[in-house]
Amino acid sequence: MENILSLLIWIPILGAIVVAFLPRDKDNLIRYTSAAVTGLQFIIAIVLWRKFDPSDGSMQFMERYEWIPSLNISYILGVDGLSLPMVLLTGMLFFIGVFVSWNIKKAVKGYFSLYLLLDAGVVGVFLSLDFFLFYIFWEVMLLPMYFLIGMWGGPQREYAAIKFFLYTLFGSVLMLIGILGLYFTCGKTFDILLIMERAPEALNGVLWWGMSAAKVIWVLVFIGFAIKVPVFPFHTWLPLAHVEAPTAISVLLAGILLKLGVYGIIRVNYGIMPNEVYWFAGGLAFLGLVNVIWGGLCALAQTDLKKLVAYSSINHMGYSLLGMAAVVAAGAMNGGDLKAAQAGLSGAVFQMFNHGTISAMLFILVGVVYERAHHRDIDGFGGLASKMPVYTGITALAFFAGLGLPGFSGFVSEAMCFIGAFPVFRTIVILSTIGILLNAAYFLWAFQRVFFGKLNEKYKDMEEINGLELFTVIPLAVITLFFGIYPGPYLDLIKATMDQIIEKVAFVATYASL
Amino acid sequence: MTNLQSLEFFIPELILTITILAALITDLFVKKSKTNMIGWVLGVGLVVVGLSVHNLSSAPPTTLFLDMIVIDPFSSFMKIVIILSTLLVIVASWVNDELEKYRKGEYFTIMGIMVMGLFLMTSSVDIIMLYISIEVVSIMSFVLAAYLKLDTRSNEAGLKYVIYGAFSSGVMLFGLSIVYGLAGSTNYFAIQDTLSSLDGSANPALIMALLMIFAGFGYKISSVPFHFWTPDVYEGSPSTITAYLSVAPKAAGFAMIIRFFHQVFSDSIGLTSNSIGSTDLPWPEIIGVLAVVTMTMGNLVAIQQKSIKRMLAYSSIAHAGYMMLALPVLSMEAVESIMIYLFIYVFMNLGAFFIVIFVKNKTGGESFEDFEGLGWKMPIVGAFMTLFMLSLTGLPPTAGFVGKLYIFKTLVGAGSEFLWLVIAGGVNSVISLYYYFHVVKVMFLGGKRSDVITYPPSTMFGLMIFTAVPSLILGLYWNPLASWVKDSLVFYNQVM
Amino acid sequence: MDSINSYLFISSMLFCLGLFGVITRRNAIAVLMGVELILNAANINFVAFSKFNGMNIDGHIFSLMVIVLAAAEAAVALAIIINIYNNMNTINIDDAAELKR
Amino acid sequence: MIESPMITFPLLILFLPLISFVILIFFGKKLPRQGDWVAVGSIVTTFILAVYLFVQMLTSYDANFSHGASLSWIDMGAFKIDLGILVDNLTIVMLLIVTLVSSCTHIFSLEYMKGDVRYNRYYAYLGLFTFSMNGIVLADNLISMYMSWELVGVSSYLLIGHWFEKDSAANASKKAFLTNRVGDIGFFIGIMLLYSAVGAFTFAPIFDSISGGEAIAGMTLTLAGLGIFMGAVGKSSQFPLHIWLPDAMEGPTPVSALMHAATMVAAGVYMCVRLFPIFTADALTVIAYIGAITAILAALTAITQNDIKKVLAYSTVSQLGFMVLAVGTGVYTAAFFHLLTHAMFKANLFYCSGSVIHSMHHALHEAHDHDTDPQDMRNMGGFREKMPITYYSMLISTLAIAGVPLFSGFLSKDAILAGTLAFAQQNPVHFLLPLLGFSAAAITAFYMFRLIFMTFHGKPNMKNIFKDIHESPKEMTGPIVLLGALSFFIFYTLPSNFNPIKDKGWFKDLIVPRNSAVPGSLTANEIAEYAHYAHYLAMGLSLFVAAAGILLAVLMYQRQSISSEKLSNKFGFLYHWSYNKFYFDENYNRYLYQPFLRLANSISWLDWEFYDKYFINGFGKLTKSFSKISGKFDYDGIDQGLVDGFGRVSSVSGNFLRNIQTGRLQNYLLFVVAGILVIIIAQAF
Repeated sequence: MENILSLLIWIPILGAIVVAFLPRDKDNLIRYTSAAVTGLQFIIAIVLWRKFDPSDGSMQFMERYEWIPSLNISYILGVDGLSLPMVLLTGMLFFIGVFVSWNIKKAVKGYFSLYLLLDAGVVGVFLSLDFFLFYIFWEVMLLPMYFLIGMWGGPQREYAAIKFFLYTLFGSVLMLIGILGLYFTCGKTFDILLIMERAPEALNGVLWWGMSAAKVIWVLVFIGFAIKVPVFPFHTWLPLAHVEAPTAISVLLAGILLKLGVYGIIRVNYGIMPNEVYWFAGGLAFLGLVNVIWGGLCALAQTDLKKLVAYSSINHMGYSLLGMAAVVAAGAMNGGDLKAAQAGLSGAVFQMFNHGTISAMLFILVGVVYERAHHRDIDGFGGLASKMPVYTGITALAFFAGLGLPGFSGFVSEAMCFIGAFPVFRTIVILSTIGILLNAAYFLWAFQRVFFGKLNEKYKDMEEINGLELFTVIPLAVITLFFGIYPGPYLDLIKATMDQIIEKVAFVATYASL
Repeated sequence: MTNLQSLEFFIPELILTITILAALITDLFVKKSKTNMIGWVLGVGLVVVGLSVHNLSSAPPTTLFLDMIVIDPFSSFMKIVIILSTLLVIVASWVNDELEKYRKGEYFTIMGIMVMGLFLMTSSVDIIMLYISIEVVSIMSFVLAAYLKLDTRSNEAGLKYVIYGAFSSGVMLFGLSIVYGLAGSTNYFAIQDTLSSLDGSANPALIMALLMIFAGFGYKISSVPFHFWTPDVYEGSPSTITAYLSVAPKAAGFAMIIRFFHQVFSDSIGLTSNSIGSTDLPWPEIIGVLAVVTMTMGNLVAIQQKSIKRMLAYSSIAHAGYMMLALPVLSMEAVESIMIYLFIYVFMNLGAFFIVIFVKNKTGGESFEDFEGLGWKMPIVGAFMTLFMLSLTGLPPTAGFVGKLYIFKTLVGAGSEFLWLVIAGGVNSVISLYYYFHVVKVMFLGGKRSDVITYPPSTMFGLMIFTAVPSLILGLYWNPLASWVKDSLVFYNQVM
Repeated sequence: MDSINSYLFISSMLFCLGLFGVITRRNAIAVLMGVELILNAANINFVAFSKFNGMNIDGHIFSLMVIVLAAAEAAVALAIIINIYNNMNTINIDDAAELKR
Repeated sequence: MIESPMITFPLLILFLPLISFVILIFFGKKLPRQGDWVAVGSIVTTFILAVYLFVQMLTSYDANFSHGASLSWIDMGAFKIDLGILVDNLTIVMLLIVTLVSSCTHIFSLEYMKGDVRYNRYYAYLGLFTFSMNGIVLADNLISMYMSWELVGVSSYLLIGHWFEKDSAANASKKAFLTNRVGDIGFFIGIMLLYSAVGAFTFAPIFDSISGGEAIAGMTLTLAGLGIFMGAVGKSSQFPLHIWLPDAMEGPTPVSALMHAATMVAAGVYMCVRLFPIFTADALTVIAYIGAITAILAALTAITQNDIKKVLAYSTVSQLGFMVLAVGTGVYTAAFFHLLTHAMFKANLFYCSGSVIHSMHHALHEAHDHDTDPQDMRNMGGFREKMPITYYSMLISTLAIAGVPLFSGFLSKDAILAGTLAFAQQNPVHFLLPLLGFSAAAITAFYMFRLIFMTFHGKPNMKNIFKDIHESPKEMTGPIVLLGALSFFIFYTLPSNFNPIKDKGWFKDLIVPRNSAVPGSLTANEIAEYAHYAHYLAMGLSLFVAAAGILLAVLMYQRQSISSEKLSNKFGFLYHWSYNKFYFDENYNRYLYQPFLRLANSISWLDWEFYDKYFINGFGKLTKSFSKISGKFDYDGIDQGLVDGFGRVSSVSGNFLRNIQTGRLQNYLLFVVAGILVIIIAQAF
């Protein structure tokens, strides 16, 4: 178990290769193989979690190999409280996703080998601590995604796929420039940890076009990540991609790929350029507000169930942004309010996990009804509750989790984000609490239109959610409930790391040249 | 060094000459269907040449034939790149159905002669030699472009090429003559000396001259605004030749430009120190603008094409632009990045062209429609094509990304006054994604699952492997390449 | 009239004429002749420079080289043009425009 | 630390209903009788436990008795949240109310809900409802209170929407939840204000640092208080958020009883009582006015309603107004007292109406009449001899709510009015408060007796069904009798002497008002003093208004000597306003919901149709026309999209450039020359 992290990355890659060489018409064999691979990865992730020492906020299970010495590129992996939960989430969702995509009929082999490749890319991004490696994995995700949306998606799939691809590539090119900037300013290395300790001094006073280089880089990198989150002006790829993608892929898209953005911002922008956090936090909070309100309003207006859920993701990530902005509360000029900073940052990180589980659940459930009715028009249903009570019950649970009902994990994280951001960005937070109402409004309204009222005659012989689908949803529901009732375990896991980040931000504030 | 002494350092070229003669002679004895044999001859010869070049590459840099040409690691590197691409193209020519109607004897022979010219281009340090080598290459490529005698498109390509080439080399020559007049010598080093001691009065003349010379260079690497011949010629000529033209002459051209700028204008510090003679022109900006325009133009027009061959032609213009990005910073790093990019570019571009050739052999066309559903009919070919497209776009983990990385790295490292070039480059690679992936889209997203799967014949398959593997592996581990390039970063520099 | 300037003047006149010819002529042969003019303009420069600046004879050599190469080039060009004439019955280069998109 | 029954029993009371909820939701269908016995059993157990606690309280008879326990829920180092329970006399009494009414509801429903489609779900939700209410009652900190708060909201959503096939029910449930959410937003903002200043969620430290005075004071504190009060406005359906309560009548009647008497609407008042120390004087004034306005508006509305449940609903709103008014005027124990008494008689009133409706249903069913509304009082009349138990029990409760001496309502309402009067005496500017209060009291008496007369007196309005009207079975009459009995004053003044005039009693002894934590506000004793002075006057007045109201009702609906039609015609617009509930729903709909939805739609249009299509894909659309002309090959994907953004621009400019590529040699050469010239010229500058 020395290279447990490498295992996490390479098992799916090997799996992808194996699947690619399986006979192309042995569909079930392919399915079981990929289930086994993802399952194995999930197990390893769990083992990792058991071995992980939560009291230590720094990187653990580090692996470091020389790679391209001429450019000081090395193969560095590591995991800390920020990435570990994401890795677990990845393992779980990809495992579940295999079963969600069980009824994929077209070109099963291609689907699953791309699927596993995507898996590798995602885990790689979470684990890699070398910018070059990070960037490679970041881009490796794009190609499978392009095909998965473009070949197995809905009517507009080709457009959605290329749009997603161009959007993200645009962001990542800017990110690349930012990374190169860091590479040169911080003594020609791609080692993220090294850059982390050098950057604050190294970037001090460096000018690009008369602007502080640090700020330019901050923005460049931020845009790269913001497109993934997605933050307001860069969000239009999301509804399209979500709607067009096959269920499993929407699940992963919402469940994990959006988290890469938040993860990246915290890891790179916060970890490397903490000074600029103060400069940008206001904007961040504001963007959060816009995400919350804009996403909520758009969701309220949707008639396509999947699109509604997609916009709800935009709305939910807004809370995360708010929470992240709260870190600056720890700064001296904000009275060093450690409480708020902790609440905000942990809330943001927690929110990203919870949105992962909840939105995954939502997308799976939408997929279930789409399977049966072959449309997602909210007004086209009606009265399903009396026909399929179990499905209704679970959907109700998912919706209530989505609208941040206490007892579900979503509530805890949203509350933490709000409480954290409140002392610094009072008005913004007060405005964004409208989001709470919006959530309730769009979820309940949709729920009523789909499930309540007289049963739509078209669906009087709609069959109940089946075992496989239940198997995919139940675990998520359980997790959501568990963390809603007792968030302790999760928060203990991330606490130490959060404190490190907060300390860093708080510390630079003391000498920051703002 | 006197001529006689020089000979021992001229062995590769001598071997090459012998090979060419051998090819000519064998051509007399084989009958039409067997002319691939000449290809064998040339190929074997080139391998030997390559070995000897490799041997010489360790020799101390020096000038030959009374300061006509030099041999130094840099030129050796370029020569090896040229040999590699030539070998690949030779193999491809065996399986290119377009050529079946003709004897390939002259074809291969001329290719050999062209290699000779390219060698000289990479290593000439005298404007006479410069002009001669350029002309040799051009004339040979005219012939090759027009090789399909019965195909009017090929003829037309040849015609355009010849007139265009002759014209621009003429312009260049005129420029050279003025330089000669100003410097009073044809030798790079002498020219550099006098130019740097020149007073301001001669500026207009010098500027004129330099621009004219640059017209010649630009024509060779097909940079805007000297690129117009490229698409037509590329489309008209036989695909193998198109592939060849898009690689080898470009490499040689860049070698020539680098050497010229590096040894005439910059005292090996780089263009950034405004040391181009005594002209107070903002050379970095000029070349930068040209580079940006070149790649943008290439990309934008490429989007419009419906023939993949023509699309690749434009994309090759764009790639010339990417490489030119590094020219303004003529530091050693810049040269390094160009060399790496070139090396990678050879594989990915040839690979793409080979697949076009293969598809044309199969379907008889090279437009997007002919690629419809390719990924379903021949998954392997489709996969390879996807890989090449990725690499040409410059996405990790393919080699193309490494090339771009080096270029961008150079620019960012050179300071923020070059940042706009990086951003332009970045945006351009996003644009290029669009048309490169249109190919992928046509191959996979379009079309139906077919039950019969066709696999490429072994030769073609070998070619694909041979180009695909480097374009993937070099993206993950390019240490050997990097160190090799580093070692080859030695120019012969005469101190006067 | 023994200053270099007159030579240069003539050569530049030649150059411009060549340029003009290349751009205006429709007949491939004529275009080719325009090119030749340009080359010869250069040749005049070379010879003149090397004579008047009283330097080495590189210029002369160069011009000789150019003449040779020009001949070769012309040969190839004419071959191609003849080939075109065989296929298209024209040497008007405007008719050779099917290679557009 | 959880050893004494004072901790364990409350915890049991808290969690037993939850357990029954879980059991029923998962296995309800499989259990015999769909597992209603699980629910009933658990709830009755909780009731017994509550009684035990109550007895404990009475025996120990200690006003400052208080127990607490808590566990750490979130601990990030600096940022901590501890969840805990607080048990004191207030809690115990409240628990008693909740469990009692809840048990009654459970038992009552056995008959009322028999054979319902989702029988087990119904009982499950009741359990959840009780659980979350107990959560509010036991909370010792804002977070867990807020959490239970929301849970109450959702369980009410589920219960009101129990018959979701009816659109009206579905709408009502949604309306209830959303209206509550509005209040909750305020609540949450209040919490954040408090926390960001005080740094604690638990009540005790909050009170301490407020009384400390430097952590938070003045405007901020007022705002915090008002924010938190907003929660109460939502839950206790105060003006302007009272609109959801009447619609909530769509739920089954027992649920209405539970919701109106004990669980949901009581929560708001209870919270105000619990958090009274944080309210500043300004905040209290606002609260008082809100209460008064609610009381009078609701009362006026109730006059003209014909649906028996609607009348009761509005009477609830009005009574809640009284309670809030009491809190606002500082006599918050009186508010709690009224909450207690009101719980009993209001629950009873609902059960009675329930039993009436039940038998109406039955009768209509017998008569195969399915269009007549069984809840419309105009179809009733003369039920007295048919269902005596119901009648007498309901009469008692009516007397209680009307504030007639010897009945519980008299005591509490009188205390409230006294407090109001005293408040007005102290600062005369607020003379409006008592005025509104007393008139509301009068109107209450009037419409309640109107209800009685229209339902039980006079002659039957529908002869055809009258024969089938009969008393309900004893699962239903049992609770009715019990609660009816509990409407007598005696239970609230024990164990003191039997003199209703100067009533001391366990309640007054054990539920003693605490001082407000806000520095410089009146102490509890002062308030009590003033209230005491105002006492006799208040009592006289309230007696008078009650009598007046009842008398008017007698004249109009019993003797018929005053015709209601004439009156309604005389005050036509008043009548219509009242009849149409002052057009609240209409106006909200016109000026809030619709604009909001329009906003949403336009935003989404902006996002999808405009921002994405015209901005992201902007270049594209701009140049579409060009491309149509020159862009011969724009394959799909270029048509729309960002790509398309690039695509279009590129294709267009591409086309342009491609047209340069004429294929004509001369043009090329020309361009070369031009290019060189351009460069030269460019260099000239």
